Amino acid sequence: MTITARRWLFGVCGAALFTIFILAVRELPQFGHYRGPYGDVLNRETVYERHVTDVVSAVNFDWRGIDTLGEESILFLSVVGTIVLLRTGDEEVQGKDNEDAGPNADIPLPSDATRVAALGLVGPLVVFGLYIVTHGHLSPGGGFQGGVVLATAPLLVYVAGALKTFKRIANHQFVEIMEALGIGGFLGIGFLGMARGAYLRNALPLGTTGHLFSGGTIFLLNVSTGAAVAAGMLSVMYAFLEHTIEVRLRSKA
Amino acid sequence: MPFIQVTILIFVGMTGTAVALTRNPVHQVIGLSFYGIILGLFFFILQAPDVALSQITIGAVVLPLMFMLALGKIRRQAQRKSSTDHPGNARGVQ
Amino acid sequence: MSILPYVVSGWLFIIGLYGIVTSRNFVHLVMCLAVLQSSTYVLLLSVGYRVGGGPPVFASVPVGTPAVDPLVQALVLTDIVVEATVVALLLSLAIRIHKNTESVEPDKIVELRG
Amino acid sequence: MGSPLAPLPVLVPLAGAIFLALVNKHSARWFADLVSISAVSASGIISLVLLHRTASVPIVYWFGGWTPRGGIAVGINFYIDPISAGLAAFICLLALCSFIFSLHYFDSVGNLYHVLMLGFVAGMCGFSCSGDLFNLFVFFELMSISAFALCGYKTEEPSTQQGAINFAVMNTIGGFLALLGIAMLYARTGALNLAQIGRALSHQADILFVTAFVFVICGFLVKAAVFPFHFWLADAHAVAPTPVCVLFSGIMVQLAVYAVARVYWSAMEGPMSGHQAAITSVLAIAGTITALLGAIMCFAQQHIKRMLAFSTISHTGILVVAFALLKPKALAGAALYVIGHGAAKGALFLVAGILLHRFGSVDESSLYGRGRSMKWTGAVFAFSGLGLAGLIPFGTFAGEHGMDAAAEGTSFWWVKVVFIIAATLTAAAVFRVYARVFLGRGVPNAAEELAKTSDEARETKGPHDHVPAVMFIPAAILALAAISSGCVPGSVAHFRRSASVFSETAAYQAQVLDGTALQEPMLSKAGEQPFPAAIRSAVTTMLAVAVAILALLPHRHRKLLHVERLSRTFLAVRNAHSGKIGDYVVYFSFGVTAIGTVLVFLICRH
Repeated sequence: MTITARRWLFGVCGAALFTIFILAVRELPQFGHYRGPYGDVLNRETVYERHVTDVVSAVNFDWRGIDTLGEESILFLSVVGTIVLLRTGDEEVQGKDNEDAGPNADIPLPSDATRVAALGLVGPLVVFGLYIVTHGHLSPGGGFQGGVVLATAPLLVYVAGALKTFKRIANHQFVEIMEALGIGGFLGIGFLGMARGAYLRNALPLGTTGHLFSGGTIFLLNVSTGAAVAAGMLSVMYAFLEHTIEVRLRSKA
Repeated sequence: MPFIQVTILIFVGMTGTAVALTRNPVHQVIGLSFYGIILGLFFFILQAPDVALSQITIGAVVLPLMFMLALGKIRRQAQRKSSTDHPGNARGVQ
Repeated sequence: MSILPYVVSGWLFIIGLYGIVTSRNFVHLVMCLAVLQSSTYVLLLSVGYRVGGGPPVFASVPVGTPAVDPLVQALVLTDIVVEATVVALLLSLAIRIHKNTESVEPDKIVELRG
Repeated sequence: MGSPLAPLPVLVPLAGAIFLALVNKHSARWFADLVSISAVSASGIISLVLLHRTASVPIVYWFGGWTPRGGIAVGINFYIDPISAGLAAFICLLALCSFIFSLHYFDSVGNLYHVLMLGFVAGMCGFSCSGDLFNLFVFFELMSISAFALCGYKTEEPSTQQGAINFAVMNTIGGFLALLGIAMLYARTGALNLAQIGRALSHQADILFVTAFVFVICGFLVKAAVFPFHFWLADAHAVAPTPVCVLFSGIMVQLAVYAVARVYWSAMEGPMSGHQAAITSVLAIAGTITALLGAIMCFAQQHIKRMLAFSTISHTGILVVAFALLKPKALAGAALYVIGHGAAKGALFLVAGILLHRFGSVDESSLYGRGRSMKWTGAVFAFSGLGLAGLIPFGTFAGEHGMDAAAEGTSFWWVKVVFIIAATLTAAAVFRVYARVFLGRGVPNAAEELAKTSDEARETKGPHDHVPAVMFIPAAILALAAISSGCVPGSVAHFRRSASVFSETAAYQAQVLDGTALQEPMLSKAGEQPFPAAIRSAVTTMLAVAVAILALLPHRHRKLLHVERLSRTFLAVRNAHSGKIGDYVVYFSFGVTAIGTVLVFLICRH
């Protein structure tokens, strides 16, 4: 099919599909009139049952914890998949790429101001990320959001031009182990619950509502998710950057 | 519906359309980042701070970054080809 | 007006599809897929919204205060992570394609047909 | 009613995957093989135990111990009945065979192949057990993600990435379409649990419900490769590593049909009960087109893996027709058919993998006569071809018989003709390949075919002068499984019982939400007449052989090619499989729109 034919055919189908969609959503409850009951039950029960104040975290890590385990596994497998797909073939390792130092050598190094600003932000970003991860059960945020923030901190090192340091951080075995331990921790904490009758059931004291160490397993699951997400995102980024870094390091040398 | 919700919704629709219709991937990445922020704002207005936070970190920072890295990588591959085998044959990125 | 969010969601889906249909660059295609996916966020969060409801966080307000649906928010969180992972995989495929064929144009690559 | 074993078929492979990733750099290859094989074996054994335990009452397992409160499900449940436990066990069997087959495959990338495969198995097991709509979506994405990466595994060939990207884009779009439908159902019912959705839906089907239904089933049918969503499948199967194809073709595609059936019987049955004719006609027609188109395209292929892929499309079309009949009897037949077909197709793919290992090609013409020395391998290939033809006593025979019997007496009696055509053509293609490659019959390569011949990159290292036992044995096991699934005494009755449990909507909802045990379903003891069916299966097989011989005759063969060339419609159909993702998405939107419009019109016009 030519692009024009596609445009026409899609124009007709898309318009019809959109019409059906509009006709259908007219029957939905009007915007702003959520009717429940699922969410309302959870809003009512969560603080009482689980001693945590952020219901969204409770949904993610307790009520519907298996969803999150599935999602963690998706992230984990996609990291593995990205590494598999971007792996360098044999012929590249053997120096065929040395020739391409030419076009890449002219990439300018960041200015001093950028370097100072970027490196100066690393510390606060790590602290901020850790805060978001550990307070996920109390206030908005949690393992995902904090994990992503943590993963961006090493990238600032890259932006600052400290390629070797970045490589040392991102390519470290520590990242891989943290990834596997993060998701493995989630899986393992779930097994703790089996002793009490069901997978992912809370097996720890609930603590006082509003305290940092409260909510039983939710806190631990949150932290392990944070570790898995941070390491996973960093690995993906590194998989995209690896080749470039090698080339730039070589051209600098 | 309050005015601000309507405005930002229409804005969401318009930016989304613009991202999908932009042909140049580099411009598109910038649009996507902007779109991520607008979506984050919309989620914030819908009383979803958790989602807004992750939308802004992932949708407005990580995703555009991944696209930039991929585009850069493709561009370098194209340069390499053109500089080593067939000069002027880089048709990777328009 | 009260179905506007739903309409926007449907529109994002259609326009994302349109972008994919007419795409001439795999990276562009993946970005359109990201737009298409955002339609699900908009729809999910909209159906869980409640006028006058606060965020589903009961740190400073007592339980029983009207709040929006926490469930759709959890679903969207999952959805966002799924998006990031799918994008990462598709981009690595696109990079590979370019490496092997020197092109990122979906219609230029005709290895499989018939 | 809960059983602590219930989540293990998912968790064990997942734990294996994580463990292997953790020790990746430090472990030898044999260790990864050992861990993978024991993980899928353990998961398979647990599934079999579950299958045994569910024989009387299905298992409902609530994660986190959150049982429903006043009819409102607050957590997520696994619902394990004989069909889902059986599917999980079958997934593990296929995965086991494919792990054994790949024992000396892929030396390059550490053990990441094993990690992806184990994750894939975990995703599929979860998909077959879940009782929650959003959780289904999560497991759908889990198996999709690992499948995309596995599909693009052979990174050095351009076609691989194209196949993988088509697969990934189409399935991702399908997944999000389903998610839109899920959001609509959630807005309507305030529930995500299938049983609770089923209860909350009013008994009237309005346009919102029908649209949500269409979105959800179309999303899943993309994975099931139903016309016009089927294009990605042939591309993906042609390029994926052969052991992965066993899982793709043998079970992943069929699982999507299973999910449609599960969602229908547990949640949609109430509102749809007055409109069954509409669903039956729409899906039966889509399935029929899929079955016929797949069969014709299958027969026209030279690339053996692509041929088997189109054959899978055809057989999945048959399964969709069986679902469309909306009868427990057809469902029982379909379940048996999934096992019989999956095992036979797995064996066929493994033989294709052996050919690739020996000769570095899976092209029918270039392999002409080269398989003469491999008598036993050829025998497995032909034997599995008999399974595709549905010869008695293969599992496919009993399955097809059940589906026929369900269609008997309805206005869809003609589907048996579709079944016969599809079985004949797909089996004939296999016999033709057998005769040319393993017997060296027919004409050697025609000149114009040679031009297309290209050698594939081998997937294996080491000597290629013999067939290793680890490659032959799994193929033989699967071929035997294909035949024995149909001859175990009492298996048909067992499948019929399971299918009637599966389709008891009210009992499902009561068991999940109220915890009340299921009543023993009533089985009508209809007198079965297998003899005409047996004769028919023999006739189908002979027809297939005849078509294959016809295709081998020299002048006929050329004439057939000539006919192909003349027939513009066929060429147009063939060219529609263009490998371009833009085209595929247009067909996809056309399909969703068509199914949606017709169903909305048929159901909501009153």
